[in-house]
Amino acid sequence: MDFSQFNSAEQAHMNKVIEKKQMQDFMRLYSSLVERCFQSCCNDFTSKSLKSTEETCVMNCTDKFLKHSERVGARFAEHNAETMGASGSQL
Amino acid sequence: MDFSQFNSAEQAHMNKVIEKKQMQDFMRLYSSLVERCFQSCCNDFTSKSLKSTEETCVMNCTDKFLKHSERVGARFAEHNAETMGASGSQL
Amino acid sequence: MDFSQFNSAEQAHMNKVIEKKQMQDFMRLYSSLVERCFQSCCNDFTSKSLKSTEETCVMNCTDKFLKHSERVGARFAEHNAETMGASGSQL
Amino acid sequence: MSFLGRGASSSNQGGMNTEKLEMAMTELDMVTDVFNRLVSVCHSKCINTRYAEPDLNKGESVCIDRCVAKFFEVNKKVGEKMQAMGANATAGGGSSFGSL
Amino acid sequence: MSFLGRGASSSNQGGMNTEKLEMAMTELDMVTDVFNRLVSVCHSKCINTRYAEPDLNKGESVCIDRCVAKFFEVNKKVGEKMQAMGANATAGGGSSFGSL
Amino acid sequence: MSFLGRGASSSNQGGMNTEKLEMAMTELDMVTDVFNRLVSVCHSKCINTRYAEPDLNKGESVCIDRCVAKFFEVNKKVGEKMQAMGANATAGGGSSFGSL
Repeated sequence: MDFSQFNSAEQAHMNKVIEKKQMQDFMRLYSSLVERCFQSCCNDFTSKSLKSTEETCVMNCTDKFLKHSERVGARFAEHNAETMGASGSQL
Repeated sequence: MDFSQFNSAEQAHMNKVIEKKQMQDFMRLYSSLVERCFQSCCNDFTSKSLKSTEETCVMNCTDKFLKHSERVGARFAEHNAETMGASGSQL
Repeated sequence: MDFSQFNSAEQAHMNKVIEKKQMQDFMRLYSSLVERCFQSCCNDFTSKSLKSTEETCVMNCTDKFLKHSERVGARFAEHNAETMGASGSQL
Repeated sequence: MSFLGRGASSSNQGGMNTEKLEMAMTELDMVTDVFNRLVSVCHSKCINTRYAEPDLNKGESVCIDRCVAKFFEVNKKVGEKMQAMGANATAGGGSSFGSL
Repeated sequence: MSFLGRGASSSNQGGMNTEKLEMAMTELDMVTDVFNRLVSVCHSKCINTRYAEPDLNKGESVCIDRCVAKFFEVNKKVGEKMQAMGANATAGGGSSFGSL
Repeated sequence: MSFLGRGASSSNQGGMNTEKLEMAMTELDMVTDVFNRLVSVCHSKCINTRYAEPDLNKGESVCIDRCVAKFFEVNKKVGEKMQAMGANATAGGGSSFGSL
């Protein structure tokens, strides 16, 4: 998005709002990741503690999801840069 | 919903809020439609460009979803009208 | 969450906000419950009225979901109490 | 979130009864939420996702009509059930479930 | 919700053009929403959920790149389609679909 | 969205520290979000969706208890992992993952 037409009060305010939003997005990412990896990795409820195979699965799931997310982000940014040309900053 | 008890300042404000909300809802509809049709129609990732069968599927999916949504909306409005009787405006 | 450091104006405001949020959460629970039980119980669309087997299923689904939700809530609260120790109130 | 920072005298600003407006907005949000769920669930019940043609066929159209009717019946039953269970005590005594 | 209680002169407060800021926030929300859907749908298309190893393998990596490219193509097609159908009349004449 | 239009001196209005309230609300939203996901995921793991009876049977009840315990263990592991990866740099240095 292009914030270059904003005055400094607007930019400062916008930055605060974006920071807040990033915090919320991070929290959302975190809980969705827990849900996703739990859903994929935990299927045995004969005991209440994580089995080592489940734990390994959860660790790999977390790792892989973050790498996946990063790669999607990189392609997404490239696409935005291409689409919008050289004008202004993109998300 | 019945807005008839609102004064004019309230109605004007309400209209602005509703307009804004409709914009957001439309955006949400749009991105959910892209996700839905992509999910249903694209299953071949041996190439990065849309195949013609995929494109046809996406076009039909879009068309059909909007017609579906319209029909549900019509039934929904009828139901609301019946339930609430003749009093006031419904969504 | 620990609200003990809030002054009385803050606590009063917080209570109002929480009350509002509970209302919204309840509405969200209600509509998600309708969706969930409809999805699980209704699969015959040769007629527009609920069959008695579907109705029984919907009633059991509602009952069971609320009991499930309550039990999860009880375990959740216990966990929070353990994690946070004796300090302050938890959700 | 949106209620923070409005100050104590928030119930009447600029000649508007904000409590009433907020209630109307909450109702609007709720109706939108129900509608979106209805669209989604009836799509999953009635629409063939092979997408061979752009129009709703006869079977799909009839299915949609019945799906909506049935959904409202379920909505009513669930609302009555929750009222009977007193579960709606939480909602501040709202009594309009089942009528949507 | 967030627009209630701001009073009538809400379009200029504290030297800020709030309308412009709100529009920017709406755009930010929309981009975030699209990104989250993209992450989720490409995960379901490309990632093996047995999670035998922590790294993306070659096949998954290539699949992700193609998935994103294809998603944007679908995004463009759907946008054009909706514009052609006039469905975006609702959106207050926005004309930027397909470009995201 | 809700932070627009509050003006620059938003951090103290009507004798309230709004920053602190906002933080509390964000925490409340997060806890609610986690709880809803927990309810949903344990329902999918433990509850038979034939709905032959209205009560939780013994097996379902035990499953729920274990499901919640396991979910919190996963929550902790994921939090530690993300902290180790420095992924939480984005979150402004929050260090409370895993404790929820």
